[in-house]
Amino acid sequence: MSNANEYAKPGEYKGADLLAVAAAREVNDGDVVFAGTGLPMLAIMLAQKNNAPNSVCIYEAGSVDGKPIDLPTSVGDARCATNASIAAGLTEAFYSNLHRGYVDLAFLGGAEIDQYGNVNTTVVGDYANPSKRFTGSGGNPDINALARKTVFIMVQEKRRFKEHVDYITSPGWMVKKWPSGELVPKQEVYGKYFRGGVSAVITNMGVFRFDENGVIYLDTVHPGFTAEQVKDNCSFDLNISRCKGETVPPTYGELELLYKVVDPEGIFLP
Amino acid sequence: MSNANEYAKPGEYKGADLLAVAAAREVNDGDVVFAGTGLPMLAIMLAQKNNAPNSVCIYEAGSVDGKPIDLPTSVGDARCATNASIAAGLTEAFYSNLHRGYVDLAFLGGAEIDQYGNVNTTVVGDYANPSKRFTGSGGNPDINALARKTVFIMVQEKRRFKEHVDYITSPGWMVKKWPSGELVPKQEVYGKYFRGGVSAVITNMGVFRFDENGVIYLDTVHPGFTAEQVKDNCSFDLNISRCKGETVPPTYGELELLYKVVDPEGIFLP
Amino acid sequence: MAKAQRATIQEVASLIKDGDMLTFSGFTIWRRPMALVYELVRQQKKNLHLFEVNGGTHTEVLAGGGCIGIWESCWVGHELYGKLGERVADAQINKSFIVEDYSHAQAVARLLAGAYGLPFFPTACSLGTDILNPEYDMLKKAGKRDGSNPKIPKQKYVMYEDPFFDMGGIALMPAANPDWALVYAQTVSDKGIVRVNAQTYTDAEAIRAADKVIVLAEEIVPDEYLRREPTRNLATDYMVDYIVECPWGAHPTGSQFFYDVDADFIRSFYTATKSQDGYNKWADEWIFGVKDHDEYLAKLGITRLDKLRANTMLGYSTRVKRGSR
Amino acid sequence: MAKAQRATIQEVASLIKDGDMLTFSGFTIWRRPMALVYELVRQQKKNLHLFEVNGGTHTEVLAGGGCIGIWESCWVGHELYGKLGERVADAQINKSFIVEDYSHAQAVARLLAGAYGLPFFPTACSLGTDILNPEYDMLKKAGKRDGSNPKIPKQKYVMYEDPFFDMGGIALMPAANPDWALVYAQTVSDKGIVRVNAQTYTDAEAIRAADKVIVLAEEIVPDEYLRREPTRNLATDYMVDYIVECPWGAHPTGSQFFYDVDADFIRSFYTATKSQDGYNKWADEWIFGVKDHDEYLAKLGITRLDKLRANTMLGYSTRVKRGSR
Repeated sequence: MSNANEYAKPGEYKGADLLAVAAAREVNDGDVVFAGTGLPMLAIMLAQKNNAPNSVCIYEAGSVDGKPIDLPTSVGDARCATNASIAAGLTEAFYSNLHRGYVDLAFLGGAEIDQYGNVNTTVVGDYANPSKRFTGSGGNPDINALARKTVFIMVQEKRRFKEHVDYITSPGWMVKKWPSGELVPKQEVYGKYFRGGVSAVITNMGVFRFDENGVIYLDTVHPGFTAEQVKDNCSFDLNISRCKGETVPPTYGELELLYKVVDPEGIFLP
Repeated sequence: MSNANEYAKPGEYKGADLLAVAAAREVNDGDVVFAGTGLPMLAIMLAQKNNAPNSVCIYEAGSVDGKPIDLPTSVGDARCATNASIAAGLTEAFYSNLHRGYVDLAFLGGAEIDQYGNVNTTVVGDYANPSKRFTGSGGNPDINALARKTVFIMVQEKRRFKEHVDYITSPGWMVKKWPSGELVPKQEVYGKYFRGGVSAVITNMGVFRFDENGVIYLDTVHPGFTAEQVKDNCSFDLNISRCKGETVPPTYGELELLYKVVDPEGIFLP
Repeated sequence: MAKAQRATIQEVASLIKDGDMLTFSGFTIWRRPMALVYELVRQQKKNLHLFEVNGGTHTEVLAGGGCIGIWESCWVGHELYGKLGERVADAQINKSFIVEDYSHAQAVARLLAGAYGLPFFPTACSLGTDILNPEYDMLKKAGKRDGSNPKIPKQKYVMYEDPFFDMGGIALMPAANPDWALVYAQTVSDKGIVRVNAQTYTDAEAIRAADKVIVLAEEIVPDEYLRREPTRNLATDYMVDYIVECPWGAHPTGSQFFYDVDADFIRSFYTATKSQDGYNKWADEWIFGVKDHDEYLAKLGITRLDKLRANTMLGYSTRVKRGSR
Repeated sequence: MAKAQRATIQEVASLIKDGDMLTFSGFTIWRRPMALVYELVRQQKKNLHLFEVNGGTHTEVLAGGGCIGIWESCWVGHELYGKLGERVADAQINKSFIVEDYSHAQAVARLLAGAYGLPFFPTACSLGTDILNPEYDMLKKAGKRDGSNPKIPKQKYVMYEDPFFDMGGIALMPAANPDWALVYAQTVSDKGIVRVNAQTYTDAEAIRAADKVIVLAEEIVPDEYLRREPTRNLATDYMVDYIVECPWGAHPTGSQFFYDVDADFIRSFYTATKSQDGYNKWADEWIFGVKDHDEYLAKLGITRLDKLRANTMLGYSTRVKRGSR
């Protein structure tokens, strides 16, 4: 393609496309990436075929460094083990790899998030008397807890971006210290197991990062949106003062990879 | 063989032959046996070909239920894995099998033993200033600790049968409770992990068992020896009052199996 | 020694008593013992205590069937084919059974401890979260941590300070030793040696942790064949109590190198079971409406099943339409 | 990502510094990285801290060579071919290096903790023995448990009362995370994927527990070939730092499906090394007397090596005379 490196214009790509592309750009070449189900799988496969060919992907069901011929639809999919270096089980993924410290980047989704990057995928309301049940934690908090960096991929909605989430499923920069439950810096709870934390949150409207105090701020806004619009879609007072401009849109080459190579069947990208 | 079930006469078999035969008879059909290197391997293979065809053998290097074509010379031998149901590693043997509670019978050797069945395979003299170093524990104390029954196979010598061993490598019926080091019943130290203990000691002179107080006594004396001779080969006051007579000698069939089928190369039986 | 008995689905299901603690093979929508799970609903088991590393379609089948009393796990849903576990969600909201949440790696820690015969297993995973909130210990709230049930630990977890390297506080997770592991495996030998293809998930741990093990297998093969490659076997015969030969026994979940996940079937199950009434109608058709697994397969039909059949080289189906293109 | 570099025995040996903590692949006299062990003696390494699940001929080679400062393990000998580890025994008796005894399963517990990134691992094995005698904690006696060496835990073990099921006291064993794992494997890929044949011993745990990993392999094969059966691989490429293609690299220890243990060689080593003088003479001939592994093999000669070659079906040699008949 002659124009592979040219940027697509607003209207030429969907929100999910930019979500996947922006997420893929967070992967450094050579990273050991532990990815969750859904868009993270799409993004890591794009990264491997584009900007991070030497990155490695671990899925919690037990496949290490698979090279799927066909896009897996979940982390336990038979397709995850195609041409893998190891096909074992959860003990291999969670303990021999994650807990031992091999994982550079956690690539995860979330239902709700707060200003410290704490994510909720468990319940809405009081856990003892919930009004809604999500799927539950899965490996999200484990992977996020012990990877050196985490990128969350989410849908931007006012009800999903809260000052405090109803239930901390996955730890951000300020977490709960038990038995008191007071919010303390992640380091305080993890001791020498502290390796880092949430580095970016990517939504359909923008890219968010965290300041020195572990508080979220808008880093770039996606083309077609304004920082104010993003702020209006958070139920806390989002810091947009550090927004450095627009998110770099997908290139035609990236879109071609996404639709022709990574997800030709239209599984995550209808 | 017509006379396969007839008993061989003194002079027609060696001490090691009776040692192996008497040990093999301790195996119940269907037992899961965890065997150590040396004569125990000979004995379990004899048992499997004779009185306990459905018994299973685990070796600590990671083979489960191997059916060796050729006699292994040690528990890590390639031959141990022939036709095994599992060939894995030490974690499988020690934790998934032994610690989990699948092992019925531990089949082990020892250098020194005391009246409570405590075995020493580590040092002679004070550990901090030893006069001799043996090989060390290996898996002996682990297997003996958590199997439901243990049979020790040893050489009978006065210096090897002591009132107290210099170092308790492998636990008998009265073991040390730390930090004090006082001798207490095994149950007291093992709590709900207590599953049994040493049930028999077989030497080249006799078969020993343990009374209600966990004290060793002579159960049968091998043909050609007297109970007094056995007593003379112990440095403690051996109880021979419960000796119920002579150990049943090997049959010609058992000897045939030992020399023609189990150890035709003359590895343990020159 | 080998002790595994051949049995039918109905026979093994009848051995499971109300209130028993169960765990399962597989991962979300892969290698679940579905034929047996359906039969548990058919036999109307009650008050089952599920401990599972992760849930899936089978969990929803049991939840909707009113079989569950306690569910200890970390996740339930149908992956891409149904984003929530609606029957479990309803139960938690309406308190019709007890839901005890752990994280995925914490649940693995509990099963590993059980498999190794250890009282607990340490993990630094998911510290600082509400999963460890003492107020959210639902079994304790229900008064079930008094030691009267040997399958329920006296505490949900215990924090312990590392005395060796000053790593800090780490969580000790209590062992899980279910009464039963209900396992689906691609291959089992006539004596009970178990082999699975591709990822092993937590199947080896589930088999060792459980007191009794039932294995549904796609095929039963002569023992000597599995002994030719012992490094490929997952469990030995004396770890298995019952074996059932049950082709397509994992449907609608997938079985590597035999068949793929039946996405349409799970999608329609999810849609149908958003309400309990919907579940009841679905169950009337697919569980109570068929006498046994053979009728279930006949109802599905060969055309549908053949579409799911795995490509022998790839291990999954290349005939199913998975997406919009 | 794959990071494994191709190197020579001399190069990898030169990376290991005096005082480094080492562990090894294999089991007693099987799959030991002997060619590298000989080179460590040739390069006269000093004060090495060995943590090994079990010892063997390689331990004796290093002990006699004066390379060891601390030996933490549970067993040393040559199996049927030499009933004691005389060089280690002498060292313990003469206090020329520190010997710290654990049981076999306790040593596995320490390596498992290291492999899983846990501070400790619980075990009920070998309770009530002198292995746990506080008076026999030799590293403590030597003042080495003060926390100044991050590779030496502050305590040999800690007893902990089970808070969940009242099982009683269980021993917590500190993690072992050596600086180096010196591994011999039958096969490694050109990118670093590791595969071994037959029993895996504690090789997977040693690779994961160590900070850096050197793999000597009988053969280096194209990466794609090992990826065709990922369930058979022991470790992935990013766990390995250096790979060395070294045929017969485990001699005189055995390598399943390549060659058997060289019983005569080990027997004569044992006989020769009952005294330090004897060891020195032996080393002059077999270590210092040969420039490198090629000269070592040339000295052994093809006739001897061919006798050891494994039968391709059985995986061990049917040509060696093992017993008296």
